[in-house]
Amino acid sequence: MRPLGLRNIFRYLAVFVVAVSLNFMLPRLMPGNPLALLAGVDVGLMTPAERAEVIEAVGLDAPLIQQFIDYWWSVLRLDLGFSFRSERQISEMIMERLPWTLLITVGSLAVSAVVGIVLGGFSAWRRGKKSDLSLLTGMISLQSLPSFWLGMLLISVFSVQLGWFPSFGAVTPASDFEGWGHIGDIAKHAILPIVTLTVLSIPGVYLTMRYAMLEVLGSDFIRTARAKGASEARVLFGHVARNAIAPVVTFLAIRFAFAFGGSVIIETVFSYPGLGRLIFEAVSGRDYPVMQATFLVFTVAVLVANLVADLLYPILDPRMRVR
Amino acid sequence: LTLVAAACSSESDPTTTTVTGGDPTTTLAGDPTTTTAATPAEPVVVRAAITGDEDTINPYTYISGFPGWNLLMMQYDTLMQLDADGVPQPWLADTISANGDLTEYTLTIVDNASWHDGTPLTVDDVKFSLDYFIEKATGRFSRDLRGVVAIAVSGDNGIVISLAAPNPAFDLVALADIPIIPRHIWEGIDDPGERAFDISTNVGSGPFMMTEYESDQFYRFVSNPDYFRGVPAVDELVVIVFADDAGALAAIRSGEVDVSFERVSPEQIALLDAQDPLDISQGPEFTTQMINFDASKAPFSDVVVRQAMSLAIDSQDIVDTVYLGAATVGSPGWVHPGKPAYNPAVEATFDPAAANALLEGAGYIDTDGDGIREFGGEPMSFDMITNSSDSLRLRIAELTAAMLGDVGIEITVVSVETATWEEAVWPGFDINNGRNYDIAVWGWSAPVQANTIRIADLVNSDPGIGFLNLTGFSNAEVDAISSQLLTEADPATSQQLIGDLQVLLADQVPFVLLAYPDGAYVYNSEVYADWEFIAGQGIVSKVSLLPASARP
Amino acid sequence: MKLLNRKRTKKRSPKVANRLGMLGGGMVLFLVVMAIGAPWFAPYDPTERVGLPFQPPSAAHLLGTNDVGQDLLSELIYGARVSLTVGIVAALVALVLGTSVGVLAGYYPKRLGRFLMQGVDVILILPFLPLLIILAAYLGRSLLNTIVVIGVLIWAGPSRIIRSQVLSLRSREYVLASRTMGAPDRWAIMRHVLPRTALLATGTFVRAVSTAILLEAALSFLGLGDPLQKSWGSILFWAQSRGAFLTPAWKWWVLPPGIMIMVASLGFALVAFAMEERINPRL
Amino acid sequence: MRFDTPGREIRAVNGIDVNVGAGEVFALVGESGSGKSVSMLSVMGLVPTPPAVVTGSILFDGLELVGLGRSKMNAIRGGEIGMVFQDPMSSLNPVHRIGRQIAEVLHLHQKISRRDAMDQAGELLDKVGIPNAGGRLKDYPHEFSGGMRQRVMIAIALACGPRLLIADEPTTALDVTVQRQIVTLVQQLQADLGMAVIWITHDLGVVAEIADRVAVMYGGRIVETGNAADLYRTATHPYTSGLLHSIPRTDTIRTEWLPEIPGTPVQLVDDLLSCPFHSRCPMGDDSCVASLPTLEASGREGQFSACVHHASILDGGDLWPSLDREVTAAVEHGDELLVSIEGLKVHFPVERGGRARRKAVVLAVDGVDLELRRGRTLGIVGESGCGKSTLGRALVGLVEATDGRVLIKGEPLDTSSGPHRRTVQMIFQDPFSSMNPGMRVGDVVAEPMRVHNIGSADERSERVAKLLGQVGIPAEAATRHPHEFSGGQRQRIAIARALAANPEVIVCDEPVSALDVSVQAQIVNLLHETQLETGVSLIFIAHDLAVVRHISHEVAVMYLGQVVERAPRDDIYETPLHPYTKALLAAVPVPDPSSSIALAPPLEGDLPDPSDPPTGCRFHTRCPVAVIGLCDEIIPELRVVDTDRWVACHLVEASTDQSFLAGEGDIRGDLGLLAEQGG
Ligand SMILES: Nc1ncnc2c1ncn2[C@@H]1O[C@H](COP(=O)(O)OP(=O)(O)OP(=O)(O)O)[C@@H](O)[C@H]1O
Ligand SMILES: Nc1ncnc2c1ncn2[C@@H]1O[C@H](COP(=O)(O)OP(=O)(O)OP(=O)(O)O)[C@@H](O)[C@H]1O
Ligand SMILES: [Mg+2]
Ligand SMILES: [Mg+2]
Repeated sequence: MRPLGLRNIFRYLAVFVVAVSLNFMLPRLMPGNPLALLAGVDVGLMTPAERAEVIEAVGLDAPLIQQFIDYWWSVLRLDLGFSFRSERQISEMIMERLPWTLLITVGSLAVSAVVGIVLGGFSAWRRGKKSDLSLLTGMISLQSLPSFWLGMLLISVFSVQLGWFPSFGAVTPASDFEGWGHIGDIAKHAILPIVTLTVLSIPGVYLTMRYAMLEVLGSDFIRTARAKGASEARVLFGHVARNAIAPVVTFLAIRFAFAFGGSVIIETVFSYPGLGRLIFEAVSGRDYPVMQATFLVFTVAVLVANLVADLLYPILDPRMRVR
Repeated sequence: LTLVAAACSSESDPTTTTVTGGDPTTTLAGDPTTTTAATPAEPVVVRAAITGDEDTINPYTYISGFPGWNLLMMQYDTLMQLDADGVPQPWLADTISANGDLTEYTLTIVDNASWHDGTPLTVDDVKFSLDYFIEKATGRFSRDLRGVVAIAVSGDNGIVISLAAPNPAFDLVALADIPIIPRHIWEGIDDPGERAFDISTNVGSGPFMMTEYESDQFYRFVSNPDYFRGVPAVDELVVIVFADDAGALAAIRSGEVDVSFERVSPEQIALLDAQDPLDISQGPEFTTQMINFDASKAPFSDVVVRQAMSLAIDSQDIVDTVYLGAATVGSPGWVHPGKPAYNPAVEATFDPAAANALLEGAGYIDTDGDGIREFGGEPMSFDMITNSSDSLRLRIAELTAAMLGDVGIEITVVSVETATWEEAVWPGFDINNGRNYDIAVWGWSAPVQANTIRIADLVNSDPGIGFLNLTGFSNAEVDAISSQLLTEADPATSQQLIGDLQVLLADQVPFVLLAYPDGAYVYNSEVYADWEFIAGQGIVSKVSLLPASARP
Repeated sequence: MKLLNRKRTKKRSPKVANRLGMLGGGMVLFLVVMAIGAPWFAPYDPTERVGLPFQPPSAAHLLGTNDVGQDLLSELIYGARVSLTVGIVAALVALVLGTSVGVLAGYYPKRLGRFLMQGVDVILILPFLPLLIILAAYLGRSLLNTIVVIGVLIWAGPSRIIRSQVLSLRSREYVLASRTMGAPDRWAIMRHVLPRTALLATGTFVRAVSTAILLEAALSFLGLGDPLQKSWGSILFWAQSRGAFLTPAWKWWVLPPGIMIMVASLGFALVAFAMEERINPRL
Repeated sequence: MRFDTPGREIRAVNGIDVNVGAGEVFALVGESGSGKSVSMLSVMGLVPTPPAVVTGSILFDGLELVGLGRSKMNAIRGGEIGMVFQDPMSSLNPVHRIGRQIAEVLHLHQKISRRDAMDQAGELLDKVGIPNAGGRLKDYPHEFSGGMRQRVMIAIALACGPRLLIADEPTTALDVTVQRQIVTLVQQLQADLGMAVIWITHDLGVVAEIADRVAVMYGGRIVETGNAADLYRTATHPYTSGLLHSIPRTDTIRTEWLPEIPGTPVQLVDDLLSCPFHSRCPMGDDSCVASLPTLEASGREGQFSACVHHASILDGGDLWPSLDREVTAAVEHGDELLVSIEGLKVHFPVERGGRARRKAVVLAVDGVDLELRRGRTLGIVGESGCGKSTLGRALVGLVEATDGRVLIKGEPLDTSSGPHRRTVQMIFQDPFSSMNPGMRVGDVVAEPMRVHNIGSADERSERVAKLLGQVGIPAEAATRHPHEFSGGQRQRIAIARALAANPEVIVCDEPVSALDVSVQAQIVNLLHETQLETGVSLIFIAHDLAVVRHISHEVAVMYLGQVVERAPRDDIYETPLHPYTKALLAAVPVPDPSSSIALAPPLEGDLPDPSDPPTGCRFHTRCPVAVIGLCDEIIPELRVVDTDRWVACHLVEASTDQSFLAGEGDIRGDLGLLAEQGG
């Protein structure tokens, strides 16, 4: 599909530049005054001098172009600045949040990759049969589930009604779990968000796998494999699956990007302390620096996912290799 | 419409429904041995929910007035402490006296208080704290001390604070608000604006010490066994940060937390109360919900229009429908009916027929028959701007829009980001910047109302005095009375002035006050039940966590 | 000199896809009827307070009432209007943008096409939901803004699909033939390329409707839509903000709008699926 | 066998009986869709059931293959029967190494260690003539050319020493030069290993070279079978006879008109009750319709024909006479120079590789000078990728010239829309994609007139009707859609469209190579007739030298973007000068088993990479007579060697009496001799 050439590197650079610039412009174009976040709820009781001081302290008084240059400079230095709201180092906040988002996105991706590939393969193998069709219909239906609604239902049923899983957070707050207990605790908290994300990811993987398999199944070299006397299983696993995996991997990268972005909704529903919640809070609180930094992290994560797919592609498909 | 929700029953007792344990008069402060020996049982651990992180809780880094300040005060003490009725009582200062014209306050400091690190708390710390806040501005605390001209230590534990002008509310605004900080820790810190403070600098004198903090996750407070008012009734307080109310609510229902420091929204009150072992503590608070309009421009500059709007809006309906009864109907004179300064002669009236008559009489007539009145050729169609993140406000907007529509004023509800909404109503948080709205749903937090004489802030047309006059309201008579009120030292005169002003405001309608929502808090009574509802403040205070004997 | 060994491609009628498409079409039809006939089907005016707040289902209110006493069933029925409008109009925006860009980029693959696709790539790679949220927050809450934001963000995918078809159409011999006749590009695009992409474009359009409906619901739910518009997403927003999903009310307040969203999105998705199968049978 | 596809049933194969003896080379011939592939695929159990329904019996060495169990069938496939498919580009698994793909079949059928399997794979590769076989085991298919991939496929098919090899059009996708290599290879291997071979093809020339016995299929049935030599000499089925007469050849005397088989091939959807060929058959009468003819012994021993009239067909020459069309030549072809191409270059920048992104340039056309006079036909031949199509496209302005120019009647080609656009029209290869499937035939034909705003709507439809009549399509077809027509009919419509703008030159890019053999002649004749009638000049691009010979007045041979030889038709076919032309001609199989005398060995190797052509003479890497030090260093000029003859070769002197430029038979011999020195 696309060997990693200079063109792609340009593409990544272009995306990066656009994202960073967008990142800078968007929050500033938004109406609203960030002052409230700097001084807390009592901003109305501050004198104008106090306000000016605060604005100056965070550099909001500089000309826009200066702010833009400063912004680029700090991005390049990986200095994401301080949050208006909590006055903390943003990189620190992000590093705190990132693992949680990664946990649920990667976790759900892993599960959905396995389940999706297996089901997709099964469906392609049984193409046109009843089991294929019901799976296919089921998957298209799953795709139409609103994610937040699914999350709400899961909380209603499994947390509130049944009390099996906690309904919020990533760990039991202030608990003293050690070792396995701690891991178990994390797992218990991650299960519902992961289930939600997984349910939403599976259909895509499934459909991609199924289509890729069908495409491969119809190709000439499969007939060659059969003509060699290869058994059905060998044809499926040795030839079809191996060829179908490249598009699936690409899809997984895209899906990762999507799930990562989708964490905004899931983490809001589950009060999960990840990046998605951070950006949502930052957007509603007009916390410019956090918003910018988080969006940037999202972009970089998506870029990395795509890059990984680009790098994996030639490994999976030798036609893409550089001679 | 007569909608009365189940929770209305609690209205019969407007102050509090919480059982306050023991008899407050029996035990005196300063006897730490009385409660400890008797209970060797399980440590009491209370897990509390808040929404939104408050950062490291010290006087320079906490974030919100509520519950941030309240959490701050778990670790620190004020010179005075509000009692259940919201009246300041002696605390770190055991005597407080003021001179006749209320410009000089003399205090003596208790001698048994000490810092968490064991250092005794002295009058020097008090003076240091006040000086420090004046010098190193924090916003809230330095503002509290705005009128202070001199602070002098007198004797071993006496301190005299002199004010430039009379300030009848100094005890409430400053003495019960400012945390006393340890001199030996803070004197070395030049720039508190730097984020130099972490848990290690959080040395206070309060009943709790913060021992652990995970950003956006939780705070852990452990009790201070050497607390000068007695050993706290709760051994450990874990404050858990939630993304939103719904998460907090889910957690309390599932037993994952024991109390929520967030107000329970009205629809949940009956539901939660019905669930065992959850209980609700409910009482009046001083937050307000109101309709603002730009009274500086037509047609709102016409008092008739404002009066008509006030008559057209059924505040009782809003209390019943939106708050399901868990609110007090707004007084058109601004002052909460639970306050001593309240003038009972002022009452909200709902009379759309009268409103229509007023408008007709003043020439606001629907000439083209589309159901919308015109003024100066323009239809009376306005945007009502509201804050989208507050669903109750959205509903209020929806309801009032319909009510105003019934008297021929067409309202389109526009819901926007909090920041956009603030920017429109209060650009740059400075009324000198003017206003960019027609009508808005607005509300003030409790402190604005806490001190009744500060009504001038809201209605005086001089921006220096009425710096919260967001509606651009101006009336000479109101200006005169409100200015006088600010410096009036005589309580009786002051009371009279406030009473008159309320009548005046009810007639002039600088804004339409809809309701004072009640505070309602849910807690798990099996874990800890002794919550104290402080009028206007709710249950989130250290008082709730102290044994009855140690409470003010 | 490959001999075109063409298996004269028979139009295989994808029976199953057709059946699924019919099912989807049925769902869509149901919703359209519901949207158009809302005033007749709905027992009450959804903006009118017709009962006590927070009522469980009763004979008078089959799905109970919401937090201010509006009839939930009526809200649900009227919700079809907003959801379908947003879905269809946003998809139309995406269709127009996506088709124009796709056709131009496909027909002029060199400089213009490369430039356009570079832009599409950038849009595709930007984190979608965060961007959507930021944009929605920036533009403010109104139905129009919701439509614009969704439309502007979802056209890139379809434009890519359309471009690749145009690329292949462009080198189809009948397009070449018209060029050798001296037909201007406009001619080739309008007569040969656009009509041939119509089916594909319709397919991606229908899929875009499905996506847009889901996105509208998500935005409304997050409070970034107009909460006073009676859309399914905003019903859920109210359910969430008034804690309904933690109470028994989730059965009548949370479940039905979610199901409606799913039905709407699924209906269009099935139709799109059937159309895609028709273009490129894979069953 | 039939296919139960949704919507309708397709009777793909309708009762065929075939016996193939051990060690025999059996050829199955027939047009596209006649059921050749599916009948042989069903031997391997490779037709998907459903939708296919296979009935009857297939015995392999006494073993019934129809309904045989999976594992038993797997043992036969690849082990007892090997198969080679048509498209070598897609028949190998792109993600597995060549070595592994060969070793896989060994593993499947023999207990053998991984290492031995690899060794054996290496040997096999060597055996099928892949240079440096051992080193290439680790390569992937995409690193091989088409011809080499087909060799790999053969290696796979032969790995386990099968007793039967089924080759399904193994050379159709390849160039004639490579086809010759593959045919020779299979012949050799068959001789060495002694297995039976079933060779499926539509090319009667290849059959003549390789087959012992032949079966001809039509409409899913075998219409004639017999020994190759007999069948070619005396066909006893009108269809066979028609095919043999209608294909243009390089070895016989050219006739003005090709005999043609009228009508279009059948597609069967119903049970056959009568002879499927009768509607196209000159002998068709009521007796053909009365019943379905079965195979009956006819003519010589072992020859069977399914024609009720087989007894009366002994000489096809009468059955399919050369047409003698009376055409009133509208325009006298003169000497007016219509098109002249001067130093034309078309280079395509392409991207190769990734990290070290090399900006490569494909030299598709690299310095071509040609001219075309009014009413004449210029044929252009050459291997795939030599730039024929690009040249054609440059003439109509579909690609831009990098250098050089094209003059139309002395004026430089104006690619913007205008008169030149009308002067030069083009006919494309693929009749299926050359018409917008959404348009009606009338609109298709009228398109050039509408583009140029010629005439009113009425005038246009009048002219459409006339044009359709001219190309032999009924006028009422104007309201129908292209998909309702067969390939040959569509090509007629395409010709009508090209004529609509009254062009003076038509560029025909492989106009018949996608058509069934029986239809090719119709189109060739039509083009010829059109030329005579309208005086239009043709540029006829094809890879099939025989077709080019039939229609051209002058032929240019291209190699790697350059013209290596250009001469009047008869000169080039009778006395080719350039070694490449000779090799090309030598590689064309002749549909006559008896003429296959001492064939020259095939041209070695594949076409070099057009973005990195060899130095000096571009052909020197494959040239059997190349002189090292001359040919690989100095670029030969295209120069005049005789009247109207141009050659670009150092070794051709300006006179024609060179010893190795003698008769045709000798050329082959000479090349053979010279090959030993040059190789
Ligand atoms: N999988 C299939 N489904 C439906 N019809 C098929 C299928 N495979 C082949 N056919 C039909 O069966 C008939 C015979 O096909 P077959 O491939 O045997 O022809 P062929 O003689 O090999 O032609 P060609 O020269 O084009 O390869 C054709 O009409 C074809 O359309
Ligand atoms: N648009 C293009 N971009 C890049 N390379 C091209 C392009 N068109 C043709 N080529 C290359 O130019 C060379 C000549 O192609 P062309 O199609 O003219 O060959 P041809 O002789 O017509 O071959 P065939 O018989 O296969 O049609 C080939 O190597 C081909 O890959
Ligand atoms: Mg075939
Ligand atoms: Mg070509």
